[in-house]
Amino acid sequence: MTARIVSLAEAVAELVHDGDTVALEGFTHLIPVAAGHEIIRQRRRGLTLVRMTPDIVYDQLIGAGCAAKLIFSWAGNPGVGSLHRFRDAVQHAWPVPLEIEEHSHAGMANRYVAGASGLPFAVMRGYSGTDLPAHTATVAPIQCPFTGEMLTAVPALNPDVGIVHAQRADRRGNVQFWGITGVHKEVVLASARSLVTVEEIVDELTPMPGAVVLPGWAVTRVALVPGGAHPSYAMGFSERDNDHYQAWDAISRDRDTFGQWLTEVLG
Amino acid sequence: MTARIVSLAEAVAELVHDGDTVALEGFTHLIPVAAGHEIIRQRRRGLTLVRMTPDIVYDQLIGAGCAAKLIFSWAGNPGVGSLHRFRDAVQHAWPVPLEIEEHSHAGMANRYVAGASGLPFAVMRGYSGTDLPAHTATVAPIQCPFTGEMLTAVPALNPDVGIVHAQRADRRGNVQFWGITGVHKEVVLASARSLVTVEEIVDELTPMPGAVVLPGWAVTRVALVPGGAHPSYAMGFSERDNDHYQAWDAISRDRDTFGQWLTEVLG
Amino acid sequence: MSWTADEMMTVAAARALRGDTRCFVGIGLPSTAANLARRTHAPDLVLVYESGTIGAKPDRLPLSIGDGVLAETADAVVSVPEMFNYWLQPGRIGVGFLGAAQLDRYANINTTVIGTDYDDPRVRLPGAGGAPEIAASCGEVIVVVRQSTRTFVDRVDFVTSVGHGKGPGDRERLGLRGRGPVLVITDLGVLEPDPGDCELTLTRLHPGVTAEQAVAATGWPLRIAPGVTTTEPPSDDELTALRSLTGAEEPA
Amino acid sequence: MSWTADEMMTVAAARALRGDTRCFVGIGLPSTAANLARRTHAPDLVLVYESGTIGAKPDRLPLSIGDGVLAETADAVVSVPEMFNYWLQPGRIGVGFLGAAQLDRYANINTTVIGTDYDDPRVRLPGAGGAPEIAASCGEVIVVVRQSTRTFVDRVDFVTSVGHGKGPGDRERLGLRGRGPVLVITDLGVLEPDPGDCELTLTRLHPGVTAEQAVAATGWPLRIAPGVTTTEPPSDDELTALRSLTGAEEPA
Repeated sequence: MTARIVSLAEAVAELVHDGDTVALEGFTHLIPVAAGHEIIRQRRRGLTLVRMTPDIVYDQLIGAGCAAKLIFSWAGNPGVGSLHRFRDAVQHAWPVPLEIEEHSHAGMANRYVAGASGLPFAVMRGYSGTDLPAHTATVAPIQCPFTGEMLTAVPALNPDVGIVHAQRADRRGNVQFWGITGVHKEVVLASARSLVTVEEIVDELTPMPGAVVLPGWAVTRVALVPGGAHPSYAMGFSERDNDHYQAWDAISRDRDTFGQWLTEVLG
Repeated sequence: MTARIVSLAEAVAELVHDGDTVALEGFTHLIPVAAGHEIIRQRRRGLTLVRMTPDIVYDQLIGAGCAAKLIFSWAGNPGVGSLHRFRDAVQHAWPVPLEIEEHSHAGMANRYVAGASGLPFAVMRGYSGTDLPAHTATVAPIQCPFTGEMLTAVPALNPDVGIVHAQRADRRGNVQFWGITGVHKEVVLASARSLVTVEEIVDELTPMPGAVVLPGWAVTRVALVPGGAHPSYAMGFSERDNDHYQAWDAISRDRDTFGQWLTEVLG
Repeated sequence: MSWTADEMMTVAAARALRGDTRCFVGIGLPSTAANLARRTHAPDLVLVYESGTIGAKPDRLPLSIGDGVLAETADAVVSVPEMFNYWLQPGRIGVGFLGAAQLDRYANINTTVIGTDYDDPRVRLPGAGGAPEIAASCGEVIVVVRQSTRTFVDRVDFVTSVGHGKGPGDRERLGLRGRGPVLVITDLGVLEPDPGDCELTLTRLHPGVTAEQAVAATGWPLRIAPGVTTTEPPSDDELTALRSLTGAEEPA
Repeated sequence: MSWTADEMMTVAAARALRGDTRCFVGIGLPSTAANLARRTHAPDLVLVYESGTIGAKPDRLPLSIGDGVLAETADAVVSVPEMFNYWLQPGRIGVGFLGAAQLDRYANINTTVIGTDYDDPRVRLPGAGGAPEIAASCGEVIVVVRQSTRTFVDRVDFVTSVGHGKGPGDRERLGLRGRGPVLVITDLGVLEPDPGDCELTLTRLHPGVTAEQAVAATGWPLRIAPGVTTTEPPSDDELTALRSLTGAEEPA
């Protein structure tokens, strides 16, 4: 059972392949940033990146040229401003062209729910009257068979790999996380393979208020990566590094300063 | 705000009217049995009763003649056997005829989810090849607009009144429950009006592992009813009274012994 | 040690659970068998109850699927909608255990009504519960049921849960993604669907039971597999573990 | 005490939140305004953030909608799918606060792209986030945005979130169940949809601002309500509370 627990480098090498659809999730909290950097270091290419809120970890992956496509609902540096590498890719195809598939948060959340539920689509109220459906093939009208009412369908998201950060795992690979849990459970269950990076590995998971537990058999690999969410945070272990988010604005604004950052990450 | 907290008799008098659709939920755990007895005492008639697992509390309501219709997925005395008052109503229309609308657990759960979500229906994999759809108007085929795959739709359940038992509430009517949470959240959110009976009312809710909190503004009325789930149980407060479930078999088997039980409840 | 036919049935069912399978457990015999397996040869067996408890490790047999001991000992407790939508429906559960009031030669199951008029039934049974979707979505299904002509019928009065429908290819046509019933374990022996036409065939007899007895307890002309074998009798260890679970004494 | 135009805007937005309303709060100005309201006249205001925190009571302004202080102080923390499906979609949230990169006379909002070619945008903005469904499903919507001809445009380049569509009846036709934008609060004044034809009309000017300034900052011929009033200036209490939240000093 403990074969489930490997190093981050091994996990990324094993699970993430060129051309894969990869979702790194975490709604502000518990973002698997270290796993994103490892994907950059292993120089993956042609990825379809999926994420509700592509924040700076996706700005980095996009700037590093790992992504061919982005499926998302809000691409910004939360509380700071724009994602400059994302904008440069969309507006100027730098360093490579970036195809986009754009949804609302409600749409993305429901796409993950459908994926986790083994359904091909989800039904919601949304998109009606907006210009999104005209630019997104993955939105369709659907009629209620009982009332005749028209609603909106969105197709399931089933990434090849889903990656999240969590507070801890036990030695059997059972994973526990608490605080803002976002779409953590859904992305792990919707993905063909999954990786959870954790702050600590313990003998036994102590029950915690608000905690979600994913049984080890529902997770492909666990890697011990203390601080692996930085500059995002892990409630109970760290605080969100808001200064770092603000500093990213200057680093990412310019291709050269970003290039220096990238050189350092690639080591 | 504290006007939300009333006596059980007041709550039932205010919320439950003849002819209403009423759901008393609790998946084995936290069943609002005392509220059911209060409905019997207040002699409500013509109710459409909704419940995934009509166990002895619904056997009692049906035997007392409160129900005109039952919407359900499994009507038995869990771990014991049949519900004799339910069978007598279906097989012999005693004491009054009982219309039934029958689903599977997955169907009922999804109907509550749709109701809680403000959607007219839910999509699932289910019922395919069974004889249920031929006898239930509330099952329909639906096609995925993206893959063409055929799935099953079930309409939302939105009871007039949803009633559950919970461990505790605070003085503002915020409700907290833990252990097996069943469809508690869904039935409260799906219903036009809701009542939660609780073991205790406290100044402040202490966070608990596995606990769900429903904000007071999402609950219509709270009533303090210690032991209000008996012979079901409230984790942390009581154990399931398995002997009582077994004793019910003999009481309910015969119309006369049931009549004696009913006389005692009516007082 | 001597043993009863029900004990043999439970032990045979427990043995059918292997390794670290996830098993969707109903109450009664399936729960006894699954807990016995966990106590004997399959300590890593993951018990999943429809009440929302995943990985429950009860130290005594629960009377209901929602007893407190299940939630207290579970790895995770989820809501009932989540159990059906996130865990059962996508096929995450390897084995589903089902009982039956009636069962036909294709292992279709009735737990709804006895009598052919649904609106005026001879006997009203509890109904579907989780069974239709367990039968549809688990990797495979094991049916545990006492064998008699009342139960093993030529045609079920109501299809509550689909076994193999009317034969080969029916499950695929209906969009059912699990393999369906692979074993029917009774107090007399074990039946398995024929690999060719899916008809239930007697492949094993419990010790002391004859093929004639099994045929006599079946409401259709029961096929006997050419190489029908005899079930290994319950070991002393199995019986001891079973009786410590159920609190039963050795039969007189 | 003196104050800035942004402070006036925030105070005006805070005042628009009444009693024990539930308010769906985005980050930035809406969060500042909602927290200010909770500290002043509306202590029972329930703050709901799309990160899943219901009833958050932050003691400092969060930088993001997912800061730890929101989860630590919330009455309940739910998953993001639950937030959108169980809480926002059914209309349980009274007021939604939205910003805008572009806004038209019917309060339709663009936060997606500047430039009319979506595939080759002049400026790529963050996109929709929770806004389309907030605009659709909250009981009513308040837009808070600085007023300029760059933002207040004759026609938005992209409809990210529907205000009043192309005029009366459009929301009903589209199946949007909330009432839509009822107030647009800017650094210059307040606009409200005309009860007849839904066109945004200037109904209030902040102290020291002229109608001409508001007209000049609007990219369509701005209607002025006949009885246009002047906003009550921020009180010392309001400014003190606001600055203790933002850490700002009194402007020089």
